[in-house]
Amino acid sequence: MVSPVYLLVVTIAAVFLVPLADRIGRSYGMSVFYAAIAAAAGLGLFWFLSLRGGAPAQNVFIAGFTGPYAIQLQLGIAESFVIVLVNTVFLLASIVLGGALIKEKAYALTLMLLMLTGINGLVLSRDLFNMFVFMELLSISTYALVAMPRNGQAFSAGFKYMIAGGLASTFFLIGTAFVYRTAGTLHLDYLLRSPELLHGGVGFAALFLVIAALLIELKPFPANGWALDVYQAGHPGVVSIITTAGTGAVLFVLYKLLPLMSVRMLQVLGGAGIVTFVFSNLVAIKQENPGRLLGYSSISQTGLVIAGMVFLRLFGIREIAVYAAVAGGLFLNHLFVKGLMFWLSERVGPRPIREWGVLAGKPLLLFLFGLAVVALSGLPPFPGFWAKWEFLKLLAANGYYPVLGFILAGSLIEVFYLFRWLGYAAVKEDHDTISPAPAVTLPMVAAAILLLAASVFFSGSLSVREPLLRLIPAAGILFYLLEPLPGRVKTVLALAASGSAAVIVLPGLSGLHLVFGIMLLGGSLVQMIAGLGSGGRRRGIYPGMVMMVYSFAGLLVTETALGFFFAWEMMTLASYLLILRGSRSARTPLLYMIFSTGGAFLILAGLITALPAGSLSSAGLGDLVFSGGTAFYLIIAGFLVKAGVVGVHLWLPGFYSEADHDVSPILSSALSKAAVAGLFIFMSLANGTVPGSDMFSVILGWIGGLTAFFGTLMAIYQEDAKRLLAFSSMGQMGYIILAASLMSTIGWTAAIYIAVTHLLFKGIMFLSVGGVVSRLNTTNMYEMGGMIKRMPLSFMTFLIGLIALSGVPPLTGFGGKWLLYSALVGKGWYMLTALALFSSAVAFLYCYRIIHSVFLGQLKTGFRAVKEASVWYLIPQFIFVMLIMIFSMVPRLLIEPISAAVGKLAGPDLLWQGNTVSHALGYWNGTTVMMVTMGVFMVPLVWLLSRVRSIQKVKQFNIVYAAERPDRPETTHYAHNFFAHYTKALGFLSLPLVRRFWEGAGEWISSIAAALRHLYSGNGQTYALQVMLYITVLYLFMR
Amino acid sequence: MIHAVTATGIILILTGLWCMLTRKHIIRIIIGFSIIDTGIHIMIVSTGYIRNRTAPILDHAVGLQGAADKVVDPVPSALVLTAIVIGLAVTALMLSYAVKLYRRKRTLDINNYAELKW
Amino acid sequence: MHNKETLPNLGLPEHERDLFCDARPRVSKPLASYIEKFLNWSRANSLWILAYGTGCGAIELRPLFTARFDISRYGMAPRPTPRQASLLMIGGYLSVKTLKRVIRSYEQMQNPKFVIGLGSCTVNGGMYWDSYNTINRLDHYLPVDVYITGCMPRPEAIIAGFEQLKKRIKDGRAEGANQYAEQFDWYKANQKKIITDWNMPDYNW
Amino acid sequence: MEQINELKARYSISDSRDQRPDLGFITVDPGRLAALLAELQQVRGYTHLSFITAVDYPETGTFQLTYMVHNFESAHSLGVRTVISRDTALMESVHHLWKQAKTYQRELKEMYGIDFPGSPGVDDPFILEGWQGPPPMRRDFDTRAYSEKTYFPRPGRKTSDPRRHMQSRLYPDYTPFEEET
Amino acid sequence: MIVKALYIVLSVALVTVWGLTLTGIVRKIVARVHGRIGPPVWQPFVDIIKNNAKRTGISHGVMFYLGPVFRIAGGMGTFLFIPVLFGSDMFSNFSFAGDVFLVMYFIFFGQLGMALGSGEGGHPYSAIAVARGLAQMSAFEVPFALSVISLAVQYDTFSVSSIVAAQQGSIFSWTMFTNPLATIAAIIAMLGMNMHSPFDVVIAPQEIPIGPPTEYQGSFLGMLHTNRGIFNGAKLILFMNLYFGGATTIPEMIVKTFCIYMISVFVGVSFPRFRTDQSIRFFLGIPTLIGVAAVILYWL
Repeated sequence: MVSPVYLLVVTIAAVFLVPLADRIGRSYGMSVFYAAIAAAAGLGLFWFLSLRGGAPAQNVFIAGFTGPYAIQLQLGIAESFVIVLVNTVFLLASIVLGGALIKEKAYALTLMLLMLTGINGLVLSRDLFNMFVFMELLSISTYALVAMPRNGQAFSAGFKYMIAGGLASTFFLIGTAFVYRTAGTLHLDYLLRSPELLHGGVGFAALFLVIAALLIELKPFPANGWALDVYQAGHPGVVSIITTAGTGAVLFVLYKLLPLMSVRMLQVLGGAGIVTFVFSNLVAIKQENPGRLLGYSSISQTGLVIAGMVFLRLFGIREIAVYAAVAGGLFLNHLFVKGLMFWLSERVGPRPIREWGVLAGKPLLLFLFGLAVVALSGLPPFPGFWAKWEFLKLLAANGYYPVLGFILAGSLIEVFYLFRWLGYAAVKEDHDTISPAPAVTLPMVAAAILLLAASVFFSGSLSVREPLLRLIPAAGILFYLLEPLPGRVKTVLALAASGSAAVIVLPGLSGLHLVFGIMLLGGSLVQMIAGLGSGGRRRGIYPGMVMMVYSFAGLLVTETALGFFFAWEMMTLASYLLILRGSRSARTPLLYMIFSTGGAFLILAGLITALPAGSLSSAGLGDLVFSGGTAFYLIIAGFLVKAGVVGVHLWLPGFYSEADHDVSPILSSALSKAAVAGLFIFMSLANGTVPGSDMFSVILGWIGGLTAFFGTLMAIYQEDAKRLLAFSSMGQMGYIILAASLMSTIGWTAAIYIAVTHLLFKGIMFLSVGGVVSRLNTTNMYEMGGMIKRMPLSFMTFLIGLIALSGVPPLTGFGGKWLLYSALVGKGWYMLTALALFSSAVAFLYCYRIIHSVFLGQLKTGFRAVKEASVWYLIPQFIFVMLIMIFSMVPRLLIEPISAAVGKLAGPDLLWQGNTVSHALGYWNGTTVMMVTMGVFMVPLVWLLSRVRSIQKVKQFNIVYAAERPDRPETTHYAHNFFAHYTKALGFLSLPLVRRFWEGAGEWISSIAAALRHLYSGNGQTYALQVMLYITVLYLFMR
Repeated sequence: MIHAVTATGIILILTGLWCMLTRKHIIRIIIGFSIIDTGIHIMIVSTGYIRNRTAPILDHAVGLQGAADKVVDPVPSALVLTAIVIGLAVTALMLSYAVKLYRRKRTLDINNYAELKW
Repeated sequence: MHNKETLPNLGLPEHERDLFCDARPRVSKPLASYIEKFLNWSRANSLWILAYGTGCGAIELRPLFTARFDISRYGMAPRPTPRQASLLMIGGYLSVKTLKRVIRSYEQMQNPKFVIGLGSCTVNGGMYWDSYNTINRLDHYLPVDVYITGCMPRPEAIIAGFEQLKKRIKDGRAEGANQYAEQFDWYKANQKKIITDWNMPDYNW
Repeated sequence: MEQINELKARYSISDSRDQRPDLGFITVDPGRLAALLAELQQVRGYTHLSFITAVDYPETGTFQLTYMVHNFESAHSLGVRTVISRDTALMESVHHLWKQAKTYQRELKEMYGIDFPGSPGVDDPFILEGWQGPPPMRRDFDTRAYSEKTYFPRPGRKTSDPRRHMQSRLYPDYTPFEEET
Repeated sequence: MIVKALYIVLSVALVTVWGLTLTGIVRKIVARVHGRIGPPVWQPFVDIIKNNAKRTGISHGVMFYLGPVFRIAGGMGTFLFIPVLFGSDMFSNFSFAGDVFLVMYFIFFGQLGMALGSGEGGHPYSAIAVARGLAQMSAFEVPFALSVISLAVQYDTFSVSSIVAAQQGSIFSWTMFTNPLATIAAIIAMLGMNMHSPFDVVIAPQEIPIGPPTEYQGSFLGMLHTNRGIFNGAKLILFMNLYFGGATTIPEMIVKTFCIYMISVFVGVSFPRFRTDQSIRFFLGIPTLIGVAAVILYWL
């Protein structure tokens, strides 16, 4: 083992060597500079590896004295962990800064080295006064480096920073002095050994001042205006060091002091961290400047790390591994991501976030940015996800539910502004491009790779055991690397990848899991064939697609709660990527992400609440305890959000309709079933164990019924074909939820039956419309018309899908309706039966509207030459049509396996007698119905065919038009505002109340944010006052 | 006596704070900061003071033998020495910032440097 | 379909020709006489009227449906669309502009179809005989089965006309549609002679 | 009428008379017509244009145009007449004063061949689709000749006096009185 | 098998003849009320022969061609899933294949096909009429559904045969007397279903010529007219079975269906036409409340 002194020696020596070498030549100076930092990072790595290998921790007293006379350093596993992280990031940041540093004089390099010395010293030192010295070293070098852009903004920001920093160090010094006075020592180890030394008034005040000073250095809300100015004005490279390495060092000091604090102090400190996390995120939503926005985000992340450490301590946890898992994970995530993002902002230059569309043309940069946003939002597979899971789990286990709620709320706000930003970046607009700069890009790539490596590390150390789950992100990245291949090749590869997943996963499933496995995986696979119909590169589809399919598999395979949530979040992320590519506006993906994340957070909250006591590592889904009820309801609420029930359906129409034409079908038919799958998995897990489930199922039933009704009702007013189908999906999801809420054998059979048929017919309809839209390049129905003449096959499949959807016998749709009504009446829910019947009658309206407006009516002049949709669009449709036909002929083939999978629940079973299925109330023989229908269809058809010779086939304008000739097809096609009279009669039911509610809520939040950020007046003196007041308030709380 | 010194230190700190928080002129703010610094130094020294002992300097007057009983607690003094150096550095840096700021805008009123906000 | 001969539809601009059927009307031979007799009986007893009320005649048609005259007892009924009607009643003078619409309506009716010209104006122009814009003889443009003279004819006269028409139908003499198809070119030439802005297909199916 | 007298001098109104208490006619130069109408509309309260019509005088080689305007407050209608040459048949459009004037002007263009340059859609067919002959309402247009040439007059048609016909049917012995004289 | 096929043919023939005759009778009666003589009772048959005797026809395409086929198949199918006579094997049709929900949904089969066929006709009025018809249908479906649910609650079955069986005995065991509210709601819904005035805005002859079948002629129209007989008959028999105790003999069936049909005729000649939005609001108002009351009454 190398003594930790050398870490300081290397950099201090370089401080002297660099100017000398610089005399010889610029490049020599720079070489020495980089060599020293690299050596520091290397040392850190070496130490970390050997300490992990079991080497003992080291304590070093420079010159043989103990502190404060000499410098005392301690190097344990925690120290080495932080050292390796901060030095690595420092190295990367200095590479980013290279271009700027080379223009400066040599002292800029020495300042950097001093800064690093300060950082490393803070981490290693065990003496309060030593810490003060290192902190001042860090501060002074930072003050100087902040001015590097040499503009007015940088100077004034630097000055404000100095005022606040000066105050902080003043308090630290006073605190140190008082500590010495009361305890007689400044040495941490002594203090820790006898913490009673600091009890009593003065001792408390001393400790308080030290902690307060550290907290000020960590920029707590609202006493942090100066820091934001620095983030905005400083060079992104320098700022990235401040917020990652510098903050990391101070955080570590706080970590070292944790054992000294009383419970009260810990509580207040934790509260300060949470407040910082929530409010910094809140204020960030109004921010347009990337540097400042990143500043807010950094501060919030710091707050979260503080809270993480403090709460762990509060819960009496001493295992360093847990700290590493929670605070370490959060910090590591923040470190690399924030570094990456600041460097990226350097790369993009001074543009407000709305203009980050320049990234759209740069796949690598966009990928890095996306990675950073995802990681920062705490989505899997990044360390932040695992750390948050562990943290929240501990919070829940200790009953800190409000804190949990605040963290989730703050995270949701964070997701909002980060993904909004990503949306700006992903939408290509005609902006100027940015020039290449490998010196900035390389560190970013390095940070990304390190982040991914850390993800693997964290996921391995935690409880995801199912190898398939690891494959989800891996598959995404693999397909990202395959992006340069032609689209069709990628489709085939994606089919192979997904197919193999299905082949591997399906045999291992049984019961409901198998049914949903076949639906999700099989449904996606068949519909992916349509991808072969589109040429070109099709960038950005397949990573998401494959990730989504693997997430489906993961959801079904996983047996742990964490694994389930991991797969769920991966699925959300994958589908977000899919919609991000296709959507026309940034609004849709953002809405989707917010609602999905909100739903996911509800599920998360439920899962961790339901975790059995004492299960720190992987708890199986089967072990979850739902006896309290709350957990179960939270989870179900989460799935309902994902299913898009009325009230939270805002994201739904855009999401299902705006993706690519071959992706929308999968989203709408298969992905929507993931929520159903989750609902069923958890309802069967909890069946019978949840108190008050009668009331629950009634409420769920009404939610389902109203969703069915309003989804259907809104569908009839849509002008956009895909939006109409999207709302129709919402309605069908309502039926499924309604049937599921019955909690009876027939009800669940009905729900899954509807889910299967919905998959089939909605797949057909979306693919068919997608085929049409891909030929016509418009989704407005009134611009279409008469497509039956040009696309007869698409029409045929669409018609079959439509008959199945509307529930008209003899096709499969009727079975679902019959089962549903039977179950509903059997249960005694008559009003819901009537509502469902009304909805299904209203469904005819939009059914006719879409098929008429698209396929019937007048063919438009511009579309007289379009061809039938691509054969690749038709193949999946015909596969589904065949399935529908088979299930229509022999419904038993479908109903029996489903009821077998559902098993025995409340209520009567279905009875079979030949092909007749019956229950206590009614009966249905699908086969006979089909036969009779075909019979009665043939008779008139034969008669008409006998007269076919006398019938002249005419063209579209040969219509009776009050003896006039039609003017143009556009004015002859009745399609726009098709159900105007319905609006007149029932328009009040379709007022956009939900949208107004959410928009109102959004505006309310953003006004709060707008008001809050006026705290940051920009005046250094105000900031100083805020610091003083903050400390006072903190004191009052902690006392 | 010792309390008087401590009190002086505290008064100086408070004066400095008042100065920092109320004066608009940047130089005065820096002066306020200096006053705080001085106050802290005095206070630290006072914490180590033991009545009737001399400064912790090992010269002939104290002698090596039994020095520990003759001098005051040397730790605060050592701290103060370091702190003075650091305070000096910070003050110098602040002044140089003030120069830079003045060159840009020809004003030293801190209210004029609030272009970064929100 | 089985009419290979197509019409040129020169009145339509090039890009609109595909919007209209370009088949010629064809002659449909009556079936064997005893069947045709039965069918003609049904046609005669189920005359569905498309009333083209161009002139004052329209007002004289209304009383036909009232209790006093009640033509529904003959199985006659008004029909709002030419597709379903078998009797075109032209109620008065025809200007060039309305003639165009009448022709379109007539051609949209299906064989067998019958025409009754109502009032003197359809016979010889009536009081508009020397008008610059009113046709004088309907039978130059459409095959007319029965003319009912008068200005205007009373409902009784119209019912008498219906009786006449039914007699013709039952006798198998009301083959106006076939006549129109046989002498299509002559009719078309007459029509086009006066309708100068012919923007329809040559035969409106 | 005092109003008219005021205007008389300024617009060189040549002839003015009251037909009824609520209806008067004045005649004005074609060149001053638009200005006069503008004043009537904007200042004198004649806010409504009832119609524009024309009379053909082949004898004098002129068209007489009448613009009927109405004042709702005084319930007075005023016909403003002007005489234009039949050869040029050109008149200033007043559609900028009353939008509906363009319809009347379109009709006059079709029926009399009077052109109103600048009037929107003035050349579109008004009621005659595809009319190719001379403007049919001009008095020198012989509709009978045109009809006989165009519309297949039914041969054998005689112009017979219904009175004489009925006389001969009802009173075959009666000698017509015209022949007596 | 063959016997069943013969029974089916017989049963369809019966309903066709009776349905068309019923139309003829009603026309005659309405004419007499107007003080007219009216068309002969067999006029509907003549019309059908005449329409099929058209020598030419036009078709706008395959779906247009199939529209009437769908329509008549829907009519016949609906009829075939309803038992005509209680206790008669000959006229039980295929009622074993499904219950009242099957019938309710099979009604849409023909309407959907017809709507599609007329849609391909390309006439804007067809689409307008279908839009109106669908809107109206969605509204009258509510009281009807509530009424059927009420019956299901009352008789504890969805099976039409069982519902008929439960009404046997005396006249007072008919649903009409045991569940008057449900009967009223259903009868009002039937007014909409029959598209007689005041709910005939769908075909609004003067405004949007005849509605969906604007473009249909000749054999197509003949088929539609035939279906009118079958479908009317089927609906009347359904209502008879559900609310008026079914029938055990053909004369009883004829008398009952005639009486039921007369209800909608009486209403039809007495009221002017509703606009679409008015009829939607009408059906969702009082009739729905009656339906709800019917359900609640049997629920409690």
